[in-house]
Amino acid sequence: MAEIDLRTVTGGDRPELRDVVQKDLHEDEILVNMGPQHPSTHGVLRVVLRLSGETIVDAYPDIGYLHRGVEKIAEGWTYPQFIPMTDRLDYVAAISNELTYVLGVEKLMGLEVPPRAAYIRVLMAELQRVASHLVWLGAFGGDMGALTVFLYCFREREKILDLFEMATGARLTYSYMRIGGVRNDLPPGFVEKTRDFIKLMRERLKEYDALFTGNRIFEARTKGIGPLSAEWAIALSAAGPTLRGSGVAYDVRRAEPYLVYDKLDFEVPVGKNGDTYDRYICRIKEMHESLKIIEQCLDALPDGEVMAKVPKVIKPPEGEIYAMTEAPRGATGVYIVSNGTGNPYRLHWRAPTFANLQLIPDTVRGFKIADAVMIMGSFDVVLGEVDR
Amino acid sequence: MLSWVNVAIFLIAGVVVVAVGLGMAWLLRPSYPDPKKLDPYECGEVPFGDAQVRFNIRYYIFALIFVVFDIESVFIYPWAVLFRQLGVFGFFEMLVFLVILVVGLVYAWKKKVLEWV
Amino acid sequence: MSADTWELIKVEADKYLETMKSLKKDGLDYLSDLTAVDWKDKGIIEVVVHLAAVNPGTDPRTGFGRHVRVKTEIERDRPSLDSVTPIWPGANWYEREVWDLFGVDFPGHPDLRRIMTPEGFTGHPLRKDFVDQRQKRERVPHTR
Amino acid sequence: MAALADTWQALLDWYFALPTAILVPIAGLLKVLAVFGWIVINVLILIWLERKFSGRLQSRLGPMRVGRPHGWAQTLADTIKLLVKEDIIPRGVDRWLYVIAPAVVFTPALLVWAVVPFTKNWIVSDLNVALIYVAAAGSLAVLGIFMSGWGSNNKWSLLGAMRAAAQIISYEVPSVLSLMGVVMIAGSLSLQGIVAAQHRVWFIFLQPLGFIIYLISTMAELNRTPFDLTEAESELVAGFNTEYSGLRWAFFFLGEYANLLAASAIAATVFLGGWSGPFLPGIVWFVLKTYFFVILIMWIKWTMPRIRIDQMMEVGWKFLIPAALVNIAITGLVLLVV
Amino acid sequence: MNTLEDIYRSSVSFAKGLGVTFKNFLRKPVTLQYPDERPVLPVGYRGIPALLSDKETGKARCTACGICARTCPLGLIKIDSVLGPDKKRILNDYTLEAGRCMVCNLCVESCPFDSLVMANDYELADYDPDKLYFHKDRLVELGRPYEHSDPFHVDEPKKAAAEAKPAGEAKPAGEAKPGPGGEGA
Repeated sequence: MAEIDLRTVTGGDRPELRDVVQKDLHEDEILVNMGPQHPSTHGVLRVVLRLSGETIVDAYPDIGYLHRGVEKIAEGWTYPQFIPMTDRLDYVAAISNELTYVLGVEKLMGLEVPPRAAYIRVLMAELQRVASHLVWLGAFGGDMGALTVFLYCFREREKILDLFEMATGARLTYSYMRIGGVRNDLPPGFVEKTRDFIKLMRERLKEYDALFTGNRIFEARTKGIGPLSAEWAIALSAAGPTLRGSGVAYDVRRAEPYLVYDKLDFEVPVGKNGDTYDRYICRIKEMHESLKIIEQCLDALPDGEVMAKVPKVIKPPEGEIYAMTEAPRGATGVYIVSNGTGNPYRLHWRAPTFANLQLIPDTVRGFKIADAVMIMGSFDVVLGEVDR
Repeated sequence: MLSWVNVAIFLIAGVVVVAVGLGMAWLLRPSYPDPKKLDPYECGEVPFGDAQVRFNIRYYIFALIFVVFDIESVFIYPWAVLFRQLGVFGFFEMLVFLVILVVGLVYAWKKKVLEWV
Repeated sequence: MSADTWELIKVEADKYLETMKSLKKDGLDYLSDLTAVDWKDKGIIEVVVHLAAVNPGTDPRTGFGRHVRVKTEIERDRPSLDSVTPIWPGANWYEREVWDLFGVDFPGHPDLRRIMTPEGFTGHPLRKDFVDQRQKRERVPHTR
Repeated sequence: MAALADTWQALLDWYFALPTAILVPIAGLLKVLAVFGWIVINVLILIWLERKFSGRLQSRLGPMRVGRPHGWAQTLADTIKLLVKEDIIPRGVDRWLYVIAPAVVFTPALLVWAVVPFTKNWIVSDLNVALIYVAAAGSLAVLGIFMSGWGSNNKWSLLGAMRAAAQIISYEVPSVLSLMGVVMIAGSLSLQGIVAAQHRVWFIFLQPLGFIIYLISTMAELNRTPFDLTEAESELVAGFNTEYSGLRWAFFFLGEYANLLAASAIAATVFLGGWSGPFLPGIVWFVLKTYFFVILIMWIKWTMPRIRIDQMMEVGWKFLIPAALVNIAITGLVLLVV
Repeated sequence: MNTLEDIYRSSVSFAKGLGVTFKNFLRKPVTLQYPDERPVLPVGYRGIPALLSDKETGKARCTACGICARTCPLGLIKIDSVLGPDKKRILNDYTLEAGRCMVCNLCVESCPFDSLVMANDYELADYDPDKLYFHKDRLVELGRPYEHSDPFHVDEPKKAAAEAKPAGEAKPAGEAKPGPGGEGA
């Protein structure tokens, strides 16, 4: 097969962002780069804003500043080697990523995890959800200038990280899930400590409520801001609380239960208007639900092994798989194509915030800069998984 | 008049403090010039055009309304000081003045001038 | 673990748009994922779309609708496939990503630009024969 | 010992024998120096206090390392750091505006102190139009902020400056109007006169509505959360002072705290009876009341989320100004009836 | 009267918020003054991979099989060995590029001879990047306080005893003697 000139395939004369944003610029409009170095884009997201006064005429998100080529890296690594890499995708919810990936590989291999491992996985994933939502809530408060909430949330998140550290040995990039189970059993004292934490967390959630929910300024800043209709949310592939805030009760834990979620009792909170406030309420309620799930897991935690019998060298049979889980930010998916060797032939990561970022132009149009910050904050963007 | 002398001294002293401070900094600080450092900050990207642009006309309307109300308050101050001497007549006179102003405010309100763009 | 639950539909490139439209009409309103696989040895690029129904539907197990995987094979040398962005607006960035990383052209896409790689980048990194032609940067010597 | 006392007496005699034209400026200068010392020390304390206080509110410790115990020397260390920082004047700035803006922001914060009564006798100059003077001096800072924002050649600064201008002029009106009730009761614009008028009951009790309006609009003029829109770091990066660094930036910062202190002192004087109070000396009362306001404003700052600019304008024009006018009317009616 | 209600509700919510911050003002700060105070690290904390050594001889247990080097996703482990007289490999040097190590634990898990451990040292920064290539001696030194690579290592006799007990009484797994390093670095 002849080498083709890639440049002719690309049609290298596609417009660049700079040309796109400067098209038909009205004379009293200004163009501003918001990001990649901006306090409230939560990473290296760049949004070019077209402003008239302080009102946003249009917004052009630009991503890729954190692109590491993870999907290409995966092709050169063995299946177990990629587990630590998944931690670095959505680094705020590393466990959820690991879970998605190992579920994918297990499905590909037809592997069954022991019940204890399944419960531990759910337990960890839900703890991670609380931790991740706390980061979001804190950052959301920070976007609004309420820096105190930020520190409160991180204070509580530290407790969860302590739990993770106890169980996995690390605080952020856990490398805990293994193909066939989890790396080690829960350490002694973990269950009690988790129960204490749940009690504490429920109290603290009330405090956050007092600071935000019902606060006149908070309501004025969030209610009716960045509304997203259910139809539009579905059409634009929104995910997670952003989708559910618009009233679509789509949760992978319900729609396609994995692990033991079908045995657990929890609710899928949904919003009504799809505005920033609804997305906030959804996440707050999700934290409550997660605490409920964690309690159930602790109660039902069976004895037994935490690792299934797996071959020394993992070589899934030829085939393909698309596994989804409900990560804190929404439905995370991994598409793995195996050609029977020890390395994935192709691995694609479906990141929930990648889809959510597409919503930015449609939701911020017509609002003020301050609103745009809140709206982007309410999508809970983590650029690590967007750019991959 | 003499009491204003102190105020003048204050003003001069304030300027001197700033000047001395900046002068000291000028003597003490290092200088490692680099053209990259002189870029205006626009979140790490190359800025789009110049920042000194035309703004929306509606910003200026705030200033106009402000002038109206600030002058109003200058009128009210002497009245307030002498309120007790002026009595009922003074009170109602000022009330009429305020009502006229409020009518202006309501007009601006209804015309949506008081909305930020 | 349960096996793959996604229903597989293979379509020809020229029937792709038509099939997608009818699938959307069937209630598969949520485009979960759109990506591609480069089969260099076979000389094709396979575009893989995962569709789901988010509204409660007919699946007896979960009460949700069906999940469908649509696969289309296109030529590797002149990869081009109709865009589904007019059907699912959410496909916009996914198609841009496939364009950027595989070089698949999507006629009908409103704004097909590179998304991950920087401005002025040439080549499509996720192709199996991609070679990074950029200059290797020297490791900056350590200074204190 | 006696000789020393004699010398002192002689010095005083000589001093008071000087002609008035020389005497007044010298006395003024001494007073000014004393007040300057007070401001500088207090601003240093305030910056440290805010960091410690906000730290405790947030379950943190705040500065602990520089100067033990409790990092008392942190502000000094920061000052030195800012002093020896490289100065960068970005490309394309309006040089004159850019350079003098910090001075224009900082100086008015000092000017207010010319009329604040520390005790019965301790006042730099008891102007008979003190309240108007305070309002005038307080609103000068907006000029500096606008100069910095426009001069910086930075879009975030420009937006911050536009906000600052609109915000401060919008809240100037209610803050001035809210003091009118006090003036009507006291019948004087002099701060000493207002303190004297409160010897029986503080104006906070006679003018609760006026007090609340004053507090809100003062916080807005001080650019403190929930009204810190001109800086609004999550929206405008750092607003008008985005392009500033080193000592130029420090003057904005110092000006902010000097303003906070001044506004608290004015509030304490006008609404809490200033230096007057039983048992303790006047200066102690004055400091206590001033710091009460300082802490209150900090507490609110570290609790509230930030309001949006259009909501802020709405609150100012559609709520505070009408409320202040109503307050004047009510005060007038009550005074006429009583 | 909507406005009045609004004002009332706002005031109540503001007062509630101020109350929360005040409550937190009274709480003890959670700050850990790091270099003065140190965190208590849990058992199994992952600091850096280190070599376990034999208690008696003090020599590294590593047999230079090279599985860890193959497992490492980033390929940071280099093993330098020679073939000994009895056809056994003798470890000359074992190099870990600590500056890039992401402490994923995969090397420790892969080791078939229980000779790697995650030491919980974390203050390993250096001014010179070249010093971040940890060699055998340093790694052995780091691994000195540890006996097993598995932090929740159950002593064999104890494990047997636990299994001998009736099934109903069996404690949930994880009731193990705290491994080495629990005391903190």
